[in-house]
Amino acid sequence: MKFIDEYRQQDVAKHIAKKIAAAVNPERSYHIMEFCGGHTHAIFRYGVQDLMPANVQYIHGPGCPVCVLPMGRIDMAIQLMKTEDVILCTYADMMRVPASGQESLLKLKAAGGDVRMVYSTQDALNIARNNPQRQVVFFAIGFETTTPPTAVAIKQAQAQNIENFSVFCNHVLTPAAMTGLLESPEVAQGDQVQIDGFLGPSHVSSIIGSKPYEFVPQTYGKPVVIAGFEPLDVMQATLMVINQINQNRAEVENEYSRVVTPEGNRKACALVDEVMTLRDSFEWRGLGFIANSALKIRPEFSQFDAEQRFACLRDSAYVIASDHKACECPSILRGVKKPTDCSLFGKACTPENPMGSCMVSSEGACAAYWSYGRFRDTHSTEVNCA
Amino acid sequence: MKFIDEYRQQDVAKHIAKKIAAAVNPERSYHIMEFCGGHTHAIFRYGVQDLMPANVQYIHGPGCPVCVLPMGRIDMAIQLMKTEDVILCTYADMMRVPASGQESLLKLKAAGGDVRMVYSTQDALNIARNNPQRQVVFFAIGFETTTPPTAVAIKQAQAQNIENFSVFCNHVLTPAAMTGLLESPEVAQGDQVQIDGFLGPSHVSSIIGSKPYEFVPQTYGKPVVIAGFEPLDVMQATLMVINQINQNRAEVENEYSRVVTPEGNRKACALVDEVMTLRDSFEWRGLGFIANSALKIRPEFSQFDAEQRFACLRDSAYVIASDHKACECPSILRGVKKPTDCSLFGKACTPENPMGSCMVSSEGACAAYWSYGRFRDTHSTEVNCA
Amino acid sequence: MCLAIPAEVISIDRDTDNASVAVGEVKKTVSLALVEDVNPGDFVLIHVGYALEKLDPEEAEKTLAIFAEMDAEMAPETTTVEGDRA
Amino acid sequence: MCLAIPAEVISIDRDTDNASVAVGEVKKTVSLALVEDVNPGDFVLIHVGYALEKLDPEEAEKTLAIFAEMDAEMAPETTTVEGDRA
Amino acid sequence: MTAANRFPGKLNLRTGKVDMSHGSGGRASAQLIEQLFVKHLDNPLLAQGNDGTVFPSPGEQLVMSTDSHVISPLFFPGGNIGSLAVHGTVNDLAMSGARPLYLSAGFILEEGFPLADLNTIVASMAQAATAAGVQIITGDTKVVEKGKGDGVFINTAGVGVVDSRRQISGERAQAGDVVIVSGSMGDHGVAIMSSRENLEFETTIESDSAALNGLIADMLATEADIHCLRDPTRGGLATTLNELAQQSGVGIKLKEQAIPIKPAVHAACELLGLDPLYVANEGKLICICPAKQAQQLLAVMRQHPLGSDAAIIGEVIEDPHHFVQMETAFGGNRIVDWLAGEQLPRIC
Amino acid sequence: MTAANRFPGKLNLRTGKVDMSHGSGGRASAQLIEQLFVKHLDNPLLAQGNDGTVFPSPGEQLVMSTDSHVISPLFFPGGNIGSLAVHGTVNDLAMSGARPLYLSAGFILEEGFPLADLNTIVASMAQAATAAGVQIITGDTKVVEKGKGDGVFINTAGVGVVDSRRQISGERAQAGDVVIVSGSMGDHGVAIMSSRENLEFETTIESDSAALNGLIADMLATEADIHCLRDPTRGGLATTLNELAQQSGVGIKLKEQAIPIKPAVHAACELLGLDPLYVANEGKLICICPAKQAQQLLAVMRQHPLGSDAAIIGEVIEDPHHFVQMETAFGGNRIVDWLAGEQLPRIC
Ligand code: SF4
Ligand code: SF4
Ligand SMILES: [Mg+2]
Ligand SMILES: [Mg+2]
Ligand SMILES: [Mg+2]
Ligand SMILES: [Mg+2]
Ligand SMILES: [Mg+2]
Ligand SMILES: [Mg+2]
Ligand SMILES: [Mg+2]
Ligand SMILES: [Mg+2]
Ligand SMILES: [Mg+2]
Ligand SMILES: [Mg+2]
Repeated sequence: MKFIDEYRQQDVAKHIAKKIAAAVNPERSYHIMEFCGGHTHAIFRYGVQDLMPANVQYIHGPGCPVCVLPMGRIDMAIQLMKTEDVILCTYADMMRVPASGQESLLKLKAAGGDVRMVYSTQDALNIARNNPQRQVVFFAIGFETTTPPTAVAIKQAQAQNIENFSVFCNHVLTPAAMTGLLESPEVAQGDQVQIDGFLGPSHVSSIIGSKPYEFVPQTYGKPVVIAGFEPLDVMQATLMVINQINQNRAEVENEYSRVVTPEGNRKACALVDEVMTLRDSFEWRGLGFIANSALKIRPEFSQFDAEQRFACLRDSAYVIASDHKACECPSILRGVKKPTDCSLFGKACTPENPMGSCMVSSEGACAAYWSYGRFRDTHSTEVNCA
Repeated sequence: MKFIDEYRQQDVAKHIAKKIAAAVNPERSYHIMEFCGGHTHAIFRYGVQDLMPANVQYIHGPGCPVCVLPMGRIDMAIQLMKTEDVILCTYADMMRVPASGQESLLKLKAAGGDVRMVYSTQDALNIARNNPQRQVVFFAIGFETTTPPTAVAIKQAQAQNIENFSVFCNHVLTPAAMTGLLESPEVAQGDQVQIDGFLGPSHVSSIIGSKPYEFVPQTYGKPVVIAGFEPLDVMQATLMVINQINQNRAEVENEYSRVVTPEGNRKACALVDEVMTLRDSFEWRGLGFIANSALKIRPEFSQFDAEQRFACLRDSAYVIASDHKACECPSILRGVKKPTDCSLFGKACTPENPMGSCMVSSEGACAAYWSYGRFRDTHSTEVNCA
Repeated sequence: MCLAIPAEVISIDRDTDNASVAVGEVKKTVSLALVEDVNPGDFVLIHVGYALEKLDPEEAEKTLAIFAEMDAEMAPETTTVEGDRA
Repeated sequence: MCLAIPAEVISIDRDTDNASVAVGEVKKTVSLALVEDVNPGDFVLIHVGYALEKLDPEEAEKTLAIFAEMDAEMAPETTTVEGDRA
Repeated sequence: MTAANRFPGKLNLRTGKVDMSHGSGGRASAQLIEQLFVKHLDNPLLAQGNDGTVFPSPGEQLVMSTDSHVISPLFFPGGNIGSLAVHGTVNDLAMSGARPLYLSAGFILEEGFPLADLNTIVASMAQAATAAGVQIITGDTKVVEKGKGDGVFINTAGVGVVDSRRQISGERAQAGDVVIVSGSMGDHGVAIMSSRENLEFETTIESDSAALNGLIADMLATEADIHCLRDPTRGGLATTLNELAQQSGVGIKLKEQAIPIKPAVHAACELLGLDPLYVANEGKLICICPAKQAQQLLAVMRQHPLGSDAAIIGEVIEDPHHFVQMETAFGGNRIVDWLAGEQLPRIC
Repeated sequence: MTAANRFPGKLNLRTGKVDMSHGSGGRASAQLIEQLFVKHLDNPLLAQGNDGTVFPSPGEQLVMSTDSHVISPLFFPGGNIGSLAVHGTVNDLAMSGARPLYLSAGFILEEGFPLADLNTIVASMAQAATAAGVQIITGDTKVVEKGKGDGVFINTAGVGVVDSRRQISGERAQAGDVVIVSGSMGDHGVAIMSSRENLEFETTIESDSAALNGLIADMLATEADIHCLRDPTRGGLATTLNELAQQSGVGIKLKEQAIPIKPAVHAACELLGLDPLYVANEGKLICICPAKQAQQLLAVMRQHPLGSDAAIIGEVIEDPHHFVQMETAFGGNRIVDWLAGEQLPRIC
């Protein structure tokens, strides 16, 4: 497959690995945060870590929309299902995310709730068209990658007058997450977690471009290399971060130039801007409330805003929910802890029975570590196979 | 079981059989129409015919509410299901009755229509209470026996403000049917069908009493004996009819005096009268349109009248539907033909696959004859087992 | 369709106007909305979940007596009343 | 969640603004609502049923060339580009 | 390796519910099998843990049978779908005169079904299997989305061994034979109807669901040349007799008064307008044998707890129409036809 | 007595639909069985028409297996639920090294299901059974109300005969063995997903659903001491290998590049974000045998049409953790874990 297979070649990987081995300064360590879950997944699935020198360490970042959505928002969706006769449409990833009181959308569905997994916002619109007597709510989550398709659906619902369709908007912004992360005490003070540079988002950047990350080198002095999600992209971008570090540079570089431009996709951005606007503040799992970090639907489209349509989704109904006491997701999402630092990892918490969001999506650090990487760790494997 | 077992005793049956044998005049025949399907059923299920002299013949009457409901009314209910998102509740007997175009409520249900079999109007009310967002329509059919429970439900719906409940009223009146029958050309002229006397309705009479039948002897000169549905009741009443015939009497006698009084159940009648009123005219299968032969819901309760609520149930939407060309139900319901006179009987038409309403209810003449009595008839049995 | 059977009233709930009735060994709840002056021990005719009418035990006796009556021309025969199933 | 893959545009339905795209031997219909100036033969990045952006073949070539680039201190080695599955 | 460390955590049998992952074939499926199914059904053959289970052939002549169970409600007076699923196939095997030995069990679970209920059901299966002397040696579990199933459906298939000299078959009834039933008719169906939500009547009747292989073993130990055995399940006595009449090309003449029916079953049928001859049974059998051996057989049957009410209810006659006819208790005659339409849905 | 005169009228296989009476056990049930099921599946054993079917024991050592099939959609490129239901159990029997012989079939039909579709499905079953050399000798049909099923579910259980000296079992894998697959992985699952209403992609991939007993017969005819056979169905190759590793108490080390996967399957998985190692198969097998016999076995497998793409994909190693590990095509290492959650629902 063109534009895929080329970026997974073993011989090229070995070649880049050699270059990295040659580039690193054996006297120091390199702590590189891969921002996205897509990177995390690629690193584990392809075994990229095995090709890295020992002093190059990946730190798993918060770039998994499923992982960062706070429980309070899922609680709201569940509350909606319990109080109103709606069809809730959502992407499959959301089904297993734990909500308060051991609930989840999957359990709600098993108990008879009408939750439908969709592959596209177009599916949700079709469900609304086919069920004119039911309220159909699209539970929208995701970063800038996934936001434009939501905006398109809202515009279509307006144009075609699909009155029973609305969107519960939970779209969030990656640059704001980076700020939140860099401002978090452990990172800002550098005593608990050291980040020497970032692999920047790939598909998010295809929409917003690479420019929005320039504040990272400028304000925080850390290099960012926009990196594709194929394993060679990850390796090459890693090399580029290492080179910046070695050369004491801090700038935004773009390894993923076959898709990402500095400005991004203007049409998509304009569409999002037409339909949505900034929220004053939004809670992120692990990062707390971050100003201007999420989107809501503009008043012009309030007809399709589920938060306007259903009282239980109003801001005033929002209740901050506490994660499972022992779950370390918040720290893991800030790069402060590793999955194996969590006492529940591989015991109470596995992908079959996730206690935290990082164990749900295959892009979550805990899930990736458990499913692909736990042979590296005696501690965790012994739990499984005493 | 008290009041049941006493009326099914073999030794008493033999005793009454002897009295009948002794009573009949061997020079003549006695053609007695059992008005009700309940009688028909008892005659076949218990083998009453076997205990009768050869010159006493039962003629099966139109007293089966399922059998006399014209197809046009079922077509309306099906149309309702197809155009509105309603839950249709009905007694089980209605499910298999053929409608136009090979349809039936059973087929509609199998195709996904929300048809619910109920045992009582109380079940229909409960379904309405439990599905406040759905329209629940009770497809009410039946003679005077079944009408008062419908009236009670409508009164309750009003008292408890169950707004999503309504009734599609198809209740019909037995005395009117008797008139229709006696006025039909074949009976009135007596050349095609001879009726020497009637076994009169039992449970209908428990509500309306025995008085309403007095016009039959008075106007038409034919004896009527109100008869219970137990086999001994049928035999004793048969004897009483024979005695009237032999004595050239024609009056209303009451064999079923343990339940039926001349006046009937005044409370029930008053309730029906409060909620319902006469229709000008109503179609009966086999008897055509008969004036003042059915009930509709009074304007005071129009809120619960499905004919008012749904356009497709209005009188103006009624279309007379033609029965299957070869089906002899109309003639059978007038006593003009016997099931075995129908060319479809036991071939295309069986209880599994009824072509006419008389093959549906176990009280229908065709069904009773097929299921219990066909060993008596070489013609029909050869069809089954060549 | 007009199936209806006699049942004995076991107890009455005056609030709901329902009665618990027994047909042999089987019990069922029915509405008393259509009948008046019903008391435990009475028999009622039940149909589609409603009591339609009370049964009159004396009339029932009379009917049974008529069943058993001898015609002038007939020889006497056993006519004791009993259930057909033990 | 941000899974997106490159696909070749096979044909475009301008009425619905949808395209039939191919990922290897598999075809799928996606919306072109988010992209402009797309033509058959172009590659687009597809995500949740939408084309997100066009791919730039020249930039792709450049990146592959960089992957293959020799560092000063390294010996030459095979770097031909080919699929990993025949 | 024990269950405790093979799976992190334990199946929540108190408040847990079946979800789609339990049917995925993945670790959740394996956990369900180990911590629920195998827990109850454990035996050395099942423990092989392979796709198929190997066992030594029990004899020269074998019998195989299957039944899916889709009963509603799942729990009823006298049993539940689990015990029923064992009895259903054990009995069908036994009706060939076989000794039932091995069962398979296939579960189709609806998403959201409480694990606690499933646990109860599988425990009942285990109990019923032990009581009947059979082993469940292989199984399968599938999960369907909510609204695509009805709690749980259970298929059982079974294998038994039969004496090669035996010839028990529905085609062997002949004029001169008599028809015996092992006990009262309709108990199972009435017990189930009594627990239906929208029927709701009170009765002391319990399902007769039971394994009949013990009773049949006693019957086979007599000299009698049993021609036919069949359990009158769906469609009841009436339909099963019609099947046999059809298969053997004979007529059957019943005496209504001879058919054992419990007063409460009779009453329930009056109440619902049903004919007890069409109501399902699951722990009763019909036996057809030469008239001259009937009394001996009857005596043996009555010695067994499941045959104490056994009775001769009619005789096989010649009839080119293969009718089942009945002399009514009232003194008349009628046909007892096949069940038309449905009596009441889903009783087995 | 022929069908034509036993039942008035004929089953309407053109526009008819399943209704509750077809599951009542009454005449409508009998008609469905005779005019649809027996029409296609007819064989002398099935024709016994009794509750259980009697057959001579085929040998000393027997195998039994069962699977319920709840696939959605019912019809897919390369087959339908009928052929699948035959292959599913034939293959599970064959995985013990057995010769599959007899199947039972249990149908759970949803009210309203088109008889024309049922007819097609049963015809496919008959064809698949004939092709696999097995007979369907006993069956059962139940009908559930609309909304309590999903068109049709089919359970099959089967009996086969195995050479007493054979020992093929999931617990026999040992270090030094190699892992062979008979062909490309994931075809069945991808074919099914491609016909799902809400996934809808176009591919030329057809289900690999097939009976493997012929291929296995050829394998058994070699000298090789086959330790394990298993078909990687639900949960795919990954999950099945984990089962085997667990059961034998070993580790398995795979080479990603050696695993045959068709380009179109690979592409479809990329599109859907799936891992082909977790996608279901129904006409493929995993064989574990000593390394020194592998080439011989492979050569024989490749002679058979169903084994032409057979390949050695890895080896059995000692590992106290019983991990299945894989050297990725990229050059790294990773675990290949059990399937967690569900891949995609209802593929078998
Ligand atoms: S292992 Fe589970 S509980 Fe622990 S941090 Fe990860 S998701 Fe949270
Ligand atoms: S046999 Fe059927 S078609 Fe003929 S009259 Fe009776 S109901 Fe009508
Ligand atoms: Mg069976
Ligand atoms: Mg059975
Ligand atoms: Mg049976
Ligand atoms: Mg299985
Ligand atoms: Mg359900
Ligand atoms: Mg199996
Ligand atoms: Mg299988
Ligand atoms: Mg298998
Ligand atoms: Mg069966
Ligand atoms: Mg369905």
